[in-house]
This record gives sequence, C-alpha cells and structure tokens, in this order.
Amino acid sequence: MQDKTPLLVVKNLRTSFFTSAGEVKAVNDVSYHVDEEEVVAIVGESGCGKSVTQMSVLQLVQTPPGKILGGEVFYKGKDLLKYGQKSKEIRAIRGAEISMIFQEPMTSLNPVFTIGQQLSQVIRVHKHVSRKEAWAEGVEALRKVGIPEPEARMKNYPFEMSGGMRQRVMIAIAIACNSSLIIADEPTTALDVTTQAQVMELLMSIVKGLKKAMIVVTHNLGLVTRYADRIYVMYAGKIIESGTTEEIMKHPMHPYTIGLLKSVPNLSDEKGKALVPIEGAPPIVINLPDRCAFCPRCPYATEDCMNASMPGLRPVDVGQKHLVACHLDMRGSR
Amino acid sequence: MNLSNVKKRFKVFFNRGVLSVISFVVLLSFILIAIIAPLITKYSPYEQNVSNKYAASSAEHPFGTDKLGRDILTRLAYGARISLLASLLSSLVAAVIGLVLGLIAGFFKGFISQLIMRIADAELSIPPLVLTLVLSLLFGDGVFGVVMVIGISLVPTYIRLVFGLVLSQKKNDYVLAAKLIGQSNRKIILKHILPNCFPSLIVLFTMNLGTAMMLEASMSYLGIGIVPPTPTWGGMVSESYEVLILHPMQAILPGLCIMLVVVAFNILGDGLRDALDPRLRGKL
Amino acid sequence: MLGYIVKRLGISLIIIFIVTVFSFSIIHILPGDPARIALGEEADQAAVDALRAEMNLDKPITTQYVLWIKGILHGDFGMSIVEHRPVSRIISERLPKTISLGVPALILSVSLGLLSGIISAIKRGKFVDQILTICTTLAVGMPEFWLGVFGIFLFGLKLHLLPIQGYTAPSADFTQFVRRAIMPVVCLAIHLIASINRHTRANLLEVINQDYVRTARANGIPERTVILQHSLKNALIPVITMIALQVRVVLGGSVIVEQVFNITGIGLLLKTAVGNRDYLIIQGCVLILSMITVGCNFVVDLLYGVVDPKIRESWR
Amino acid sequence: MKNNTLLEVNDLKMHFPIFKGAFGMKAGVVKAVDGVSFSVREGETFGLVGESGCGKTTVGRSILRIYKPTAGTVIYNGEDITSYTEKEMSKYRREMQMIFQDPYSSLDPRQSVGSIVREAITTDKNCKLSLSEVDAKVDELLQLVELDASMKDRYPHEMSGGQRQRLGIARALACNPKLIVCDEPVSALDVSIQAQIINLFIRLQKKLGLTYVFVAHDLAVVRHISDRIAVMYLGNVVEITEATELYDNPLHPYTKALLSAVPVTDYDVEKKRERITLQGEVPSPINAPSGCPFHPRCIYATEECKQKKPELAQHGDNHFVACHIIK
Repeated sequence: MQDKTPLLVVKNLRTSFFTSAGEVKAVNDVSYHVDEEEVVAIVGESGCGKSVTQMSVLQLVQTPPGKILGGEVFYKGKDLLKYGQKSKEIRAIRGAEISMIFQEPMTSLNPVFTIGQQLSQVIRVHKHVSRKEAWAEGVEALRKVGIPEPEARMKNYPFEMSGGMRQRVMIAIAIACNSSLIIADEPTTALDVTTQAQVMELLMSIVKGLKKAMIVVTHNLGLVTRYADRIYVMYAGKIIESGTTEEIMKHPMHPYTIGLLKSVPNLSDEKGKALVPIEGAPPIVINLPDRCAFCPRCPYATEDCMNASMPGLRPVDVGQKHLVACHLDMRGSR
Repeated sequence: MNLSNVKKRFKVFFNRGVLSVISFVVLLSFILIAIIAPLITKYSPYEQNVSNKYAASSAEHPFGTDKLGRDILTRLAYGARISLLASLLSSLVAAVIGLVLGLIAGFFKGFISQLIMRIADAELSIPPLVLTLVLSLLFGDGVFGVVMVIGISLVPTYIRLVFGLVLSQKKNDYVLAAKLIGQSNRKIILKHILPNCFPSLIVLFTMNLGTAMMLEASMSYLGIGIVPPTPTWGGMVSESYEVLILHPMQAILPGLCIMLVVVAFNILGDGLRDALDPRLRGKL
Repeated sequence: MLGYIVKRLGISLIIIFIVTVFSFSIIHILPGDPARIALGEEADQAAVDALRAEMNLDKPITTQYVLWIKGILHGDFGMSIVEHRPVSRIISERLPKTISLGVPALILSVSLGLLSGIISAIKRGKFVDQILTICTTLAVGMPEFWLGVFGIFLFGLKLHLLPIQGYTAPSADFTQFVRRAIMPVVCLAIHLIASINRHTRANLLEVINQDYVRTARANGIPERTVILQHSLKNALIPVITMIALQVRVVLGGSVIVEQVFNITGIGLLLKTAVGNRDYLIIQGCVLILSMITVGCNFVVDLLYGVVDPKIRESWR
Repeated sequence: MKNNTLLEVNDLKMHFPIFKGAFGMKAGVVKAVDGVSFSVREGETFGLVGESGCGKTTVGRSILRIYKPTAGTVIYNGEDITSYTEKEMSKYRREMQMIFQDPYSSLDPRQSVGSIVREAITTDKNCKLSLSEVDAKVDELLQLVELDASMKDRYPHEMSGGQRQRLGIARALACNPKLIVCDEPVSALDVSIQAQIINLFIRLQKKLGLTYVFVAHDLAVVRHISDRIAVMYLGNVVEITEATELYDNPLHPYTKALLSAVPVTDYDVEKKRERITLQGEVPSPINAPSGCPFHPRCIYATEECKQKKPELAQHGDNHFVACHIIK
C-alpha cells in the first residue's frame, strides 16, 4: 500500500475575534491534515469554530474583528499564512488551487450579475483567456455539474434559479479552474433532503472522478457517515477527536462524540428508543478556563476533569491513528 | 512629533464615543444657556441703545452690539430658547401625528392605507422650504405657527418609517402568536407593534431635531415665521448681512451656533442609531 | 415593462393630483379676498366684484378648482394679481434660472458624493476617512444661507475673486455665468454631497459583509474588482432612492440660495408671492416644483431596472 | 383511548392567487395545497413531512384557520370550522396553538419571559385568577417546560435557541390547548439541543394528553416522535401510514427516495443501504404537472400516471398510498 502524501497540513492554527465582550478564541490551536484524493469531514455544532478554521486557511476572516494569531498552513509544501491577506500569491491560491463552497446558496452569489458573468470572471482572473474562451469554459463547467441547457443558464441571474441549482453553480465555479482541494462549508444544510442527496452525489462524483481532495464542514452526522473517509470532531474551538469514519462512528471515544451520536434521531432506530440529549448548551468561547471545555456538560466528568488543564489529543490505543482529547478512558464504558 | 503619531491621536480623539460625548455636552450647554438666559446677561434682547450700535467686543458686551445697539450675547442666548423650543415642539408634533397615521396605514390594508401613503408621498414631492412657505400662510407667524408648519412638513418621514416598521413586524411570528392566544388587534398594536417601533422612532426623532432646527433657521432667515424683533439665529444672520464687510462676526456667530447644535443632534442621532437600531444605517 | 411604466405613471399622477388639491385648498382656506388684495383697500366694491367675477371667485369652490385645472391643462395658470401678467409667462421666465443652478448642483453632489463615499468606505477608519467624516458631518449641519453669506464675505468682499450677487444666463455669457454660479451651486449642493457620501459609505460597508462578496474573495477576485464591481452595484440601489428623495431638497434650497445671492429664480418668486399673497403664482410654483420632483422620481424608478435585475424581471 | 377523532381534514385546498402587471391582474394561482385529507385522533402525534414548497406548513396554518381554505373542510371536535368568522373561531382559538420554527421572530424582543407567559394566561376572557395566582401559574408553566423560574425577568435575546423554544411552548401551554401544530419546531436548533426539545414534547404529551400535528422536513425527527405520518409532495399527500411501517415498508416511489436520501449514523447499516437519487427538481406549484404530481421524476411512471391523478388507496393495515403503480 502506497502512502498518500498530505495535500494540506494545518498546524497549531489560532484565530480569535476581538469583540467588546472579550477575545473569542474561535480556533484555538487546531492541527489537521488532508491527503490527496481524500474526503475529510470537520464535524461540530454552530459556534465550535469549524467554519472559521476553513476561512482562516484562505485568510478570508474579516479583520477586524477577526485575526489569525498564529500557526502554519502548508499547502503543497508552501505556508499560506506567510502571504499577506490581499497578496497576489494568496489570490492565486483562492479559487484556483483551493475552492470554497458556502452554505447559503441564496446569498453566496451576487444578485446583480448573471451566472455567466460571475463564472467567467473567476476563469479570466486565473487563466488569462479571452472573454469568449472564458464564457465557453463556463458553459462547459455548468454542463459538468449537470445543469440542463447551460448556454441559456449562463444568462440567468441567481434569483431566477432554485437553491439546488445555485449550489450547482457554486460547484461549477469551484471546479472551473481545476483546483485540487474543495472546501465545502455546510454545502447542503440549506437544501431539501432529496436535493441534498443530489448535490452530495454530484460533489462526490466530481471529487472521485477528477481525483480531488475535499473538506466537508458540517453538523450532519449522517452525511459524514455516508461520504467522509476521515473525521475531525470540533468543540469550543478545539479538535477533540479524530480518526477514520468507521472508527469514530462505531467506537466514539470522546464523551461529546458519544453524546452527539446518542442524541440524534436516526431513521434506523427501532421505534420507542429514547433520545439521550446532551444537557446544557455549547459554551460561548470567551474567557474559558484552562480545562476541558466539555466538562460542565459531560455525564462522565470527574473531580479530576474539573481541576486538570485542557487535555491534549492522544491515541486511543498505542500506535493508533484514532486520537481523542479526554482524560478518561472511555473504552468499553459505553 | 511625527505624522503617524499625530494621525493616531487624531483618530482616538474623533472616534464615535468621544464625538458623542462632545455633542452631548454641546447640546446640554446650549439647553442650559437657553434656560438660564436671564441669569447670563443683564440686558433684554429687545433693549435698544442706538448710541452704542456696532460696539466692539468689551467686558460689557462680550460679542459687541448690533445695529440697534442690542447686546449680541443676549440675543444669541434668547435665540437658543426660540430655536430649541421650536425644533423640539415641532418634532414632537410630527412624531405624534406620523406615528398614529403610520400605524393606521401599516396595520390596516386597503383604501385608508393607500390614501395616507399617497398623501405622504405628495407632501414629500413638495420641496421642504416651499412647503413651509405655503403652510406659514395658513398658520401665521409666531412660535405656534412655526411649530405647526415645521411639524407638518416633517410628518411624512415618520409615516414612512412607522409604515415600514409595522409591515416588517407583521411578518414576525410573535404577532401571529399573539393572535393565536386570542389577543385583539388593538392590543396587538399597542402591546407588541408600538413598543417595537420606539427605538427607530427615537433615532428619527433625534435626527429630525436637527432638520427642524435648520428649517426654523432658514425660515427666520427669510423673515417668515418668527419675525423681528424676536431674536432668532437665522434672523440675526439676515440682519447682519448689510454690514458684512465691517462686522462679519455678527453673521458668523449665530451661524456657528446653528451648525454646532445641528451637528450635535446628528452625531447623537448616529450614535443612537448604532446603539438602538443598526439596521437603519444607510437609510436614515 | 410597459405595465411597470404605466403603474409608476399612475402613482405619479395621483401624487400630483393630491398636490393640486393641497395647494388649491390652502389658498382658499386663507382669510382675505384675492380680488381685494389685487385692487387695494381703497378700491370700490363694484370693481372688486367685477374682478371676482373675472377670476371666477364667485363660483362654487369645486367649479373654481375644475376651471383652474382645465386652464393648467391648456397651459394657462391664470393671471398674477400683483404683476397683472400670466403666471405661466412669469414662471417660464424664472424657472430656467433655477434649473440652470439646480442641475449643476445635482451633478456636482452626485459625482462628489459618490466618489468621496467610495473612498471613505475603502479607507474606512483610516486618516482620509476620518477627515471626510468630519467634513461631511459639519457640512450636514451648515445652513445654506450661512455658507452663502460666508462665501460672499470671503470670496467676494475680502478676496474679490467672485461676484457677490446676481445671475447671468449661460447663453448670454458663459464665463460670467460660471463665475456667478459657483457659490450658489456649492451652497445648493453642500447638504446633498454630505448625505450621498454618508449613504454610499454606509451601504458599501454593509455590502462588503455580504456572503457574495466573501465568495468573490474566496475565488481570488482582486480586491479592487471586489469593491468596484461586486459591491458598488449592489450598494448603489439604496443610494439611488436616496438621491431621488433629495431632488426636492435642492429645489427647496433654491428659495434660500436665490434670496442670498439675489437671483430672480422661481424660489425668490415664490417667496415674494407668499409675501404678496399672489395666490395663483403660489399655486403655480408649488405645482411646477412638485411636478419636477415627481418627474425625477419617475425617471429614477426606471433607472432602478438598469441596476437591479429583479426589478427588470418584474417589468416583463 | 386513541379512538376519538379530534381533527378531520377533508379534501383541503389552498390556492393563493398571484397578481402581476399594472392593474394587479390575476396572473395565476399557486396551488399550495391541492386536495389533502387526513384525520388526527385525540392524544396522538400526526407527522406531516415533505420538502420545502410541498404545502405542509400551509396545511398546518389552515387547520388553525390562519388562512381560510379555498375548498374542503376542517372539522375540529366534530364541528365544521372551515368558514367560521374570527368571532366564531374565538371559542376554539385558545384550544389550538402553534409552535413556530424560528425561535427568534416568534418572541416579542421587548417582552420579558414572565410577561410573555403572563399575557398568554390573562388574555383568556374567562380568566378569573388573581395577580398572585397568575404569577404562580407562570412559575408552574416555566417549570413544566424546564425553564428556571429565575429567568422570568430575562429577555428573549438573553436566551439560547433551545430556551426560547421552551418559552414558546410555555406560551402555548398557557392557553390549555388540546391541539398543538408544531411547525418545524426543532429545525433551527443545534443537534445537541434538538433531542432536549423532542424529549420535552414527548413528556408533555404524556402528562397533558396533548395532540400534536408535527410538521417537519426531517424524516428522522418526524419518525421518532410521530404515531402516524403523512408524506406530502407538491400540495398532495402521497402516503399515510404508521411511523414504523413507513420506514420498514415504504411503498410510494417518492417516499422511498426521500428515505434513502437521509443518511443514518449507524456505520454498517449506512454502508449497505440502497441509494436512490432523484433526477430533476420539484416543479413549481404554479403550473403543477397533470396527473400524478410526481410523475415527471418517477422512474416507474406510465401513461396513466401522466393522465390521471391517483387517489389515496389502502394497501395493508392503516397504510394508504396514492400511486397507480402499486397494486
């Protein structure tokens, strides 16, 4: 078995928002990597910092109030954080090497420009081709994402399209410049169930067909089970568990991951099975004490958990790639 | 001191908070001056002394005297009374009328609502000073006349604001929820819709104080509404026009007063808007 | 498209109708007999009655209104009771002066306001923005008449750079027109420049936070294009509304500015007419001025379609 | 005792006209709901599930008579309330309540928690409680929805999404309702909070004998809470059956596709599941297709499906399907 090379390596990334209430440590020392041709999921609830992490990779965080405080983002061996926020180098990466797909298809496209104008503009910025060629490439991209009558659709405005169609346009923009990595930030959350399936199948066929890598940011555990190769679970700005999808879905080791899985209603559950919710609400990450952030909601938390400082990621078993940030050994206690 | 240092201090000094505080202090001092005008000066604003006209600045007359020998400081202080009172009362008149009409237009559909909105549009199609000129024929001179004239010409701004607010609130589920628990329409307006209009209303009210002040000054400058010898800032600028080359300060001082107060009202309104209803940014 | 135009036109006509009712009734509620005012206190009753009959004042008020409107539709606004000349002729003499100052004022304020607003937004929080913010804040509070008086004092009386009063038609002597128009135009434009600047800045900053701007950045579009193309077009939509609403402020300002610079335009005409109770002139001026405003708003409504494809869609 | 029918909806139609052009001419109708029938028994949870635009919310709101239906009848408690005026409705107004999707816009931002609940209690014309009794009732209701009594003086913006939704429930309960229409009550909430609210709904039903009409797009949530489920597509009910039966034995092609589109978190089960991806998009309800509304996307569609609209027909115990293919 040939070892895959990492495409993106994020090391000790820290991003904070400076608000009147204090420093929000949205991304607090996060490290992860994505190999070539791999689908990685970042899972967490709203406010856990999963989106900000991805925005930081491309330096798209609004400054102020946000600020990337430190860390390294190696993409194909180059540290992206060394480039300035508005530099030519980072712009050449955005959209051409790493593409992003956002959650809200309704607002993510500019309402006063046609699909064709927006699509061909991106192509022209990165490929230095003529207007006509860019337009033709745009039509081709729309065809690839399964939009019927792409020539006519190029002249449509976003508001003339359905949510699913707009998300396809976003995907078309993402693949138009042949980027190696697609970051999809909650790509299907705003869509209907069957449209969600359509869009995800399309994304997967593109990623597999064109041998791209993808990061899916989502809160939907089912989606992750179906599509991801590896999973990172985030809570309060930190990664608290990581491993292959099979390991995490079958043998979750962090009390938060366990709780999350027990609290989500599942179609395959037998009728009458009670949901076990996680009590309380996710914390607002301002001035959190240096201890496990899940402690106050954790049903297994001990006195030691309350007093000990923030646990680091450690292998569940020696030598394993399944990592967990918990003081407790949850093996067999579920 | 190098340039960047100067720029930095400049920035700190003129940030929102400091500016708001300054305008608040400016306003408070003008209000105070208006209230205690008789204590500030021993003269009456009408007291003429022709033998001492166009006096230079002195201990007796800090800002000198005008063409009839009246003390300029005294007239400025009494002018503050008239200007502040007129703008406050006219804004109140406008707010009350506009609020009621706006609520009616917003809550009830159909002909009444259309009529109110079209009348507001018609009023907004007449240039403001033209409107006040014509209305002043109807209401006559004096403070009451000016208050009514300016008040009525400001009404459409409130109608439009309240109308928009009511429409957007009616879409909110809490209005439906109130209906479902059996609340009557009248109660829904009074208990739910009205209180939610207040933040935006306060913002508009503060900003309209400046507009009203400006209109009053312009009217006084034209010699309609509040007429001489009653002291007004606009009127003082007008009176000093003929001696501009010799005594420019007589025109500049009252104008400065108008500008200070109007700017203060606007900054305060901006601050209130950002604090109470940031959605109005770019609209008011 | 046609449906949309017809609808906007209908609304405009309703507004103008309300304005005619308003200006007509205001004048007729007022105490005092216009015929008496025209002939003076000493005139005998028979002459007054004769004039009343001639001016249709003896007829019922609705008939008077209908006759007045009928006349207007034929271009007849009646006779001025002070000048004894047709109102339409007086207005057509005066209006070009007001417009020849108003149009440059509008152009000046839109161009300067937009430009400075964009600069403010791009350089938000920087030194340039701070300076512009202070200037516009002061400008909003500056009374037009005071700025005019101040300008006359400084540029006219002290520096002798510009003539202090009067008006020359651009067709008669263009250089003289420009020299005389500079100060009035600036006075007319000052408030509008400031408010367009504020609105453009606020709306641009609002738009810059939108999702589609983030998408543009995420796709590597250069920052200049992001702001000048993606953001500006969206930010312009509310600014256009605001400019349409402010046309009337410029027209209103002409009353003041014409008084300050002694320009015999429509503003000064109206002011004099109000003093004289020359009611047909008042009615005519109010009507003409509000028709100009309504007309501008109508054009702006159509302009919307150029900027906002959603509106264009609804035209079909 | 789940035999008394509390609510019956017969051939309900709700068409919204669209106006266009200069003179507000009627340009067409949106057939939001086009002939829906079902009945809800006292004490049960009836799930209405479907994708956006299928008309499920409109059905919910028509039951509460927020809209006046275009055609069909709504029978509540044996009484036809379809054409009741606002005044006639007032006797049932408080018996039928609603829980909203958006916990932000459904609470008046200027009202404190206590005042929101108090208003719902005192609006009752027959309310003869003294001030202190009302206060006691407020505390009781807050306790019922597991909100701390100390929250009474807080304002909605100081609360989390889950707490707001609890408050919305408390407001509805203050009216002593029999029937509650829950319109997507958990879809705006975080995953870990959803379970708390779902459990609360179940507990309250057991305690107070409530009847729910549970409108949602999330099949897993609906299946978890409902006794019976109606699947809606483009203004029509395509399948009605018991919750377990729906998952174990879905019959309508649309239901099958809908179920397969929802991934499950059970790794082994998920990897073995059959995936049906529907082609095309939901047609606009303005010019809905003739015949079976699902036929343009259905792989089994025949000529009959294009011509004739299928009626709900019984296929097994308590299992009704509207499809020509299933025989």
